[in-house]
Amino acid sequence: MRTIFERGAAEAADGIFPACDVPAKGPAAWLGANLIRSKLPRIPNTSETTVVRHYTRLCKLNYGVDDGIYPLGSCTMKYNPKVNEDTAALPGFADAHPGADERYVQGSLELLYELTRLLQGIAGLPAVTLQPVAGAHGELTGMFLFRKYFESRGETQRTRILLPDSAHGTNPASAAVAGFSVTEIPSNARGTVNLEALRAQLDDTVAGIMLTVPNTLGIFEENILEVTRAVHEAGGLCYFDGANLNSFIGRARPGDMGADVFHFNLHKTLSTPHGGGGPGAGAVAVSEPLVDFLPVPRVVKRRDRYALDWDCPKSIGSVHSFFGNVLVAIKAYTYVLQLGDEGLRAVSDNAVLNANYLQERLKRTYTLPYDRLCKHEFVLTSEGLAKGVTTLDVAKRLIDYGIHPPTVYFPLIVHEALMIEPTETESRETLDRFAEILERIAVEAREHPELLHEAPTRAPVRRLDQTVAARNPVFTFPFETE
Amino acid sequence: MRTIFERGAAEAADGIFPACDVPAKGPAAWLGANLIRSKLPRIPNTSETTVVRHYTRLCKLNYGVDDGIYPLGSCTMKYNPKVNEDTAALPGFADAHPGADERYVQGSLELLYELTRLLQGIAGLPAVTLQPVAGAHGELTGMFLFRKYFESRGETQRTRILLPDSAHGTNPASAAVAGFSVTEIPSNARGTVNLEALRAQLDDTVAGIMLTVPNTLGIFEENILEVTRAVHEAGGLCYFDGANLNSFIGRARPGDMGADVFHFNLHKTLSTPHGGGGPGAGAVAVSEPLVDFLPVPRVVKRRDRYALDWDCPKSIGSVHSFFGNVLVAIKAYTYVLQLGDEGLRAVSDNAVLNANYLQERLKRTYTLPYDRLCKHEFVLTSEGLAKGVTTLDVAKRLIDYGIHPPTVYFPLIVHEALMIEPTETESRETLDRFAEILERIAVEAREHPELLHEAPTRAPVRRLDQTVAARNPVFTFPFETE
Amino acid sequence: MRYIPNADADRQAMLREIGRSSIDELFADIPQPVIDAHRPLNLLPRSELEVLDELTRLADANEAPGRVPLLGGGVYDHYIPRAVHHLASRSEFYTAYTPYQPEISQGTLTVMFEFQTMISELTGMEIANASMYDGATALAEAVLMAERIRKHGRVAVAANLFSHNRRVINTYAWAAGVELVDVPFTPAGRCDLARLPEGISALVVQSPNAFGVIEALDGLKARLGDALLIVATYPLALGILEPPGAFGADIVVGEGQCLGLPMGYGGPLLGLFATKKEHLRQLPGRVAGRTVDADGRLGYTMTAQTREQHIRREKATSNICTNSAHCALTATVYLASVGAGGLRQVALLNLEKAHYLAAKIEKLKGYSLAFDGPFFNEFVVRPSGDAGAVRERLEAGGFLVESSQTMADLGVPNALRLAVTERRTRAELDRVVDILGGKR
Amino acid sequence: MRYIPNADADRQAMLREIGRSSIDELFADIPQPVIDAHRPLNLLPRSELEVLDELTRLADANEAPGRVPLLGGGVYDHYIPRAVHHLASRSEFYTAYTPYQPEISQGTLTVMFEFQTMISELTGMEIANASMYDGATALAEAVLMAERIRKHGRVAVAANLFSHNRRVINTYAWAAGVELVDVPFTPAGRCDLARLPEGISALVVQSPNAFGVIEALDGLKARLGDALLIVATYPLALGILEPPGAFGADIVVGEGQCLGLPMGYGGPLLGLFATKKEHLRQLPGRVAGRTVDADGRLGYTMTAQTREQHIRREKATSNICTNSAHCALTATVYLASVGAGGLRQVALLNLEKAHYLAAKIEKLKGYSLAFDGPFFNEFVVRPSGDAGAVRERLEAGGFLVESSQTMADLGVPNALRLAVTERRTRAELDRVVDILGGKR
Ligand SMILES: Cc1ncc(COP(=O)(O)O)c(C=O)c1O
Ligand SMILES: Cc1ncc(COP(=O)(O)O)c(C=O)c1O
Repeated sequence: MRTIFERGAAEAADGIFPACDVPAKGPAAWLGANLIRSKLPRIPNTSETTVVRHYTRLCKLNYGVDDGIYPLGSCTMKYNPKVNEDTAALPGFADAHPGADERYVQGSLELLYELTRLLQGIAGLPAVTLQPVAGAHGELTGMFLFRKYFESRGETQRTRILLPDSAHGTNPASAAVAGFSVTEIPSNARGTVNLEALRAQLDDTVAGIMLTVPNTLGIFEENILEVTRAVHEAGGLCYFDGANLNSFIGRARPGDMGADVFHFNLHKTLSTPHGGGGPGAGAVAVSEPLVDFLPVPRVVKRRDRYALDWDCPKSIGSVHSFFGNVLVAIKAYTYVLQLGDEGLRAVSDNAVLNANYLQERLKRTYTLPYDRLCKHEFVLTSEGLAKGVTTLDVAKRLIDYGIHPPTVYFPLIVHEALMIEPTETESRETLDRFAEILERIAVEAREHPELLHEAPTRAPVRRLDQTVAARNPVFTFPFETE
Repeated sequence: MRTIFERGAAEAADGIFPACDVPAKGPAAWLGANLIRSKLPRIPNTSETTVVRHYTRLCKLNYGVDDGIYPLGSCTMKYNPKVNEDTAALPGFADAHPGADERYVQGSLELLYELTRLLQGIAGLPAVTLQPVAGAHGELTGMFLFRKYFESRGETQRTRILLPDSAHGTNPASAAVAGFSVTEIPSNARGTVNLEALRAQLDDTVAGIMLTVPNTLGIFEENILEVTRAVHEAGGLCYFDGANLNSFIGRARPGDMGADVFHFNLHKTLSTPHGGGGPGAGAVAVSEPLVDFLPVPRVVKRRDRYALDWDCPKSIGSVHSFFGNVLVAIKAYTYVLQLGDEGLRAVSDNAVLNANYLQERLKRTYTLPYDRLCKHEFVLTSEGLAKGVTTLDVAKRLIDYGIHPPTVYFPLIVHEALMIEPTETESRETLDRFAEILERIAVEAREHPELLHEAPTRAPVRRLDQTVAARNPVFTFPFETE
Repeated sequence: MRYIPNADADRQAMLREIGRSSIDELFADIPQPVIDAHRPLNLLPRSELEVLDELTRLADANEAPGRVPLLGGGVYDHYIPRAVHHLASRSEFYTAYTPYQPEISQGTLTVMFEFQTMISELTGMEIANASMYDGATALAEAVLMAERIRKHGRVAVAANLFSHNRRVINTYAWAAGVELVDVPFTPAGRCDLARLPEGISALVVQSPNAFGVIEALDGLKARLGDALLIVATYPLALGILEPPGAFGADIVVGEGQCLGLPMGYGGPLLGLFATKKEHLRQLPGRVAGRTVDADGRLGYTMTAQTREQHIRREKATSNICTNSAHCALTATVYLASVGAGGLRQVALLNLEKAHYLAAKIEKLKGYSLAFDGPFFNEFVVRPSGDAGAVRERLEAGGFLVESSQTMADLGVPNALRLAVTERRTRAELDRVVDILGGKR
Repeated sequence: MRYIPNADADRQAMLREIGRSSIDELFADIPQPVIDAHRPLNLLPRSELEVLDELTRLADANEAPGRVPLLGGGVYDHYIPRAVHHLASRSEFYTAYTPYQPEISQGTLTVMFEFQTMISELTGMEIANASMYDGATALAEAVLMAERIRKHGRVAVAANLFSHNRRVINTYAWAAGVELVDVPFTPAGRCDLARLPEGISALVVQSPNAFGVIEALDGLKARLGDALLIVATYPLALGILEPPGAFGADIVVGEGQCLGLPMGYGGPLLGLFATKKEHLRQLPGRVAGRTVDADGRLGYTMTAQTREQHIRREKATSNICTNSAHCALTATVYLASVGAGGLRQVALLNLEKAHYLAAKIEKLKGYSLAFDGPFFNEFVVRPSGDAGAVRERLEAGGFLVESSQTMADLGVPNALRLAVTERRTRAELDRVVDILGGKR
């Protein structure tokens, strides 16, 4: 893959910015010579033709949701409606400066306020902050809230966070960044929280638990009410990782399950695009006892005007420069307004139907370690498929069929995991085709395993060597001359 | 290539349009049953996911200027600046209705007026109409103007149009549609108009001549002043096909060469995109004697206001529903404003330099029938390259190298023609690579002609059978059931 | 100039390579007097930022888009689903040219084939071409085509066509020496079929016509003898209306702007052209056909090119080359997005809302409808007072209304044509009624 | 719902296939009391047309974009070349996720690699990651990283950071138990290097700082002992300013909004994070590295993942997962579009225009600059009268100016910070001067 540094470094590239219309003195006159850059950054000057062709070519080496099913478990790669992109790009929103006086940004504030209210309704919780900009950022905000809550109660000895062993890696990491230590709770044979093991840990050093509902196996925690009750009774708080909200939105609310903090991934459940890894938005909803600790500022309505409330003395402070990823919030709002109650419920209906339909079919070919009703996703294993064939092989072979592989090797409690989340935006026809290909690959695994080992052969590159990347790290372009 | 008719015909597709907010009576109540459609058109109802994926996939089967050099002779496939797309899409322009009162569309009118003035300056002619929407439409408008002019002078016997044998097919066709007959003038050995042959035809049945300057061999008509003088002296008019303006813009003007009518292809010279075959814009400039005959309405300035002048009693009438392809005109205006005089001249400088550079190199490998200074393009022949190898083979083999072929089999006066127009927006590096590949193909033609005969093998489809298409015409999707 | 990649050093090297000492030398073949006569525009180059600012100023100087249009007459304020714009603006579509090399143009060609199919389905015809410039030139080409087929030298034209349609066919027919004969309209606003002339190559009607009235096509074809029936139509209306093809029309043309194109102050537009298979050889413009590749796989290519000017030169069916390909692509994506169901829905919305407004206006004192024929989404209002003053009042209220001159040109004095699309809300329509009724 | 392709018939067939009789059955594992407690939002579904209208209403309710901003403080009104938007909005880029499968993500990965290179070049550092959420969280992560490396429990922070930067590091440091020690500023507006505390893991400075003043970084690193030097910077200014890396900075962070992102009412933003190779193991966030494929061809992949939470869980260098990938892509395309030459040009325009305005204001009676240190494109004005009233006057004149509270919060009462970018014209700046001078 040729980089931009290998293209027309000496091309004519002027014409974007105007000539200076004020008398210019030059930088040295204003700043003195020693603040001035002695060496230009090695960023090539390229014509617009070259730039456009370069990035047009690069994008075609990618696979996105617009190219086909993207069944990455835990990531909810649903279709991203085009109207979202357009509402967020309206100049009224896109060109608003965060330092503008409230009276000049009433539209943005109204939208943030109304979205907050809708998210409260979806979560069944009394307050929401839009400041966190990703799921993990929401988790971290939640952990800050836990800390502040216990600080306010003088219970600073509560330093432990309990975590099911199926949890996503960001959960323990977020707890740790917020200064907590982590205790793992093993899953039981049904793939859910081992209640005994949980109870055994519950003492007054426990700040709380972080749960993913449904969990990363795609299984609903049937004992959710028992779990949250037990934690609450032990004086702890319950954090719900909302990555999997797509499976019950419009049907059930975390607030009714005992959640104290719940984070939304707007870039999953509410259809905003993933952008190749971001930006997202990780709104956080909280229960009554935590409301006062939410990040500052909060968006409020005062009579007919919308405003920013900076006067939150108990707040944890800020977790973002301004008010979160506002343009992402606009996309989510656009989506929710279109769906309405009916549409929200249709989302979870179809997400769960699609997953169960695929699970039912694929478990005939692949092993399904936890064979039960799933929610929006399910986890297969490639173990036992054929000797010497790994999940990585299966994934790479899918690429040869023009399909994006599922999440692999996660959750950690399933060996050789294939974590499949179709989402509601895939048609039955697409699901059938996907299943058919996975079935064909299972046959190939036995009859022509080399096809899997060698895969991909039809992608822009063959299988990439991770070891070379790690052993001989090259993170920046190696310019030839100084 | 699967069509949309083979995708999810029964998908849920609602949600674009609102429910009816007025009391609805139903169509039969308003219209009576016999005006109502008895059978729905077979246009499938598809989800947005399906539609987006379908057309995203289809577009990737295309090759555009953004993908690489597109050296289609006579078509000036230059890079299309992105800012053009954005100015034309400004809601102020895009959402203006052509029936709005002039006072509500002053911006569009000002732009059309100012573009008209710039085009007059480029052409060196006193008036311009923006009504024609393509080159051939400009030709037709020009032929209408010829007819009206002679009608106004009572010279209705002037029914013949003279045309060099190198002319583009639209020239004779336009003359014919406007009711003229066509007389071909052979080219001389230098590839230009045979002056003797021309003079022999000049009598009072001649309405005029249509010339392409430089001509379709990419050769400037050195005797242009003699040619136009001779025609004028015989009482005829001179039409200039401006498809090749890119080769002299900013350096010379058709008005100074004796043109009476000159058409611009805004979608060539002035960088507006070709859109897969349109829309274009074919502004027409005219000499003083023809001004009064221009299409109605004309855009005029009256004191500080811009207006449409409908009072043109001598006009040929209208050639378009409204005022031409206004949004295309906006793109061209955006381009010209950026270039200025300096940029316009740089366009022809570099277009001609690029063409001569390539010609010089490629004539060592391919035969150059007219070996002389070229302008923006030149014509090679594949004759003599290798036995049994045609220009079509060379073209298809270029596709295997990821490059769009040149224009082939035109102009008709060169056998097995390869008509190459690089344009100024290609870099020397790109030209070198293009030449190198053509050279490699010449070697292959001798050593492995099957590679050419079999080509393309790396395109989305193999070579398509034109005979099957013609013999067994299928122009609409063959639906299976009624 | 960042649109010209070569730097000075490149240019010098290239000149050396071709043995020239300056760029000027490359222009030695242009006669010196021509070079000497050249005058610059006195236009300084401007940066992208400045030009965007200037164009934004001009766009802002258009007040029309801030107002509520009741304008129609061939171009309408329809809603364009956002996905249409996203897909049509994929650069692989818009930076390609005519698919002369089908193997790397299957995107464009497949869409052309889909478009032809959809237009055939919509109009009820057997074949459609890949587009014409606009509805008016499509109509003019239809007249010329009918004349080529029947050669009577005369074509009858309903007097209730949009003025712009009539202007354009006037020009084309004049040059081609075809006589056009007017057919007047009835009090219902419909073409008066009792007054058809004899010895014509074709009859041209428009439905819905310039008054918004839907023509009575039933049985018309049978009354025409050997003359062809040419119908200009409004494709969005065909979401609910019986298509001209069902009534035996020979050529159906139309303005496709309503299928996903912005109004754009009237251009680019999209000319639709559909006919019967028997007339294929006379069809103007491009068509894509299905074929197979060397491996026998289905694919698409331009075909029937023996009609076109590249091969037949002055004998071609038309001189059209560049057409409205990208507009056709947009229309295809629009139709695929809304589907037959959505098209029906939007057509119904237009119908119901227009009739809601018309019924309310009819009940107002001092207003009547000029015609009582069935209409789709536009209709003509005749005030008892001065139409110009009524228009002024509506414009003062933030609406856009056509000048009464438009109707006067068609012989209907002191009348205003109002168009109502799915974008108009009940509140807006009620405001129209209030203004007309003299409230506020 | 057209975002859900399956029709009722499909759903029924699928239910049969899995042996369920209703969708409800699929939710049997959710406890009944939870289901019973559910309440709808009372939100009716709305069509795309209606929602677009509603969002347009909200966007129009924002008056800010119609005004001329003199606002800065980390987010600026810079010009975005139009090609940047076109390329960044290619759906292959924005509808993809994190490149977990590198073989079909070479687009995203090559861009990440280019981004890392460009940020390293700009900041003068050896390595950069693939982005953080925003400049403020990048800075907070820098503090945590320095503390992980040096473990002194204390970090010194210049008192002239943007308030939002300070607010965010306060939160992170509080939770991590890191003590933050203020370093005051001099009358020049610069961090007072004479008053550095001892025993710190790092010193955090921002340059240009909250007053727009460029810090004196020369020789600073040498005075810090084992403490790391963390610099928060303004990447666009580095088009002309000597980069922090040249002064030995250990970690350089910054807000990348200036590199082609809209202001967007403050988000999404782009956190930049660059450091020395020796600190790679402590670097938070993702990085792309170069490697080869099975055929030995160059390619890119995410690497050094042993630092990340997927593998190290609670021992990871950070919890960040989703970052600002698409903003980083936009910045990469921006930088490729303008090139080093264009970046220098735009930085110079900012510098010259800001100094033009500052010099004019300084000459006005009743106004002075609050600081005399060198500045880039923003500066602090101290009126002799009431700053609030001055702001009101500017806003009445169509400008947007920050509240004087912003400066007051930093200990500079009755002062206004003004930012000037390449988008401000001389005419606009002259109008500012006129308004301040009391003309009109
Ligand atoms: C279960 C779960 N939790 C948390 C996260 C982290 O969310 P984000 O990537 O938005 O920070 C993810 C995303 O991958 C996830 O799947
Ligand atoms: C020399 C010449 N004349 C006329 C035309 C016709 O122009 P258009 O396709 O815009 O109608 C062309 C375009 O192909 C051409 O190359």
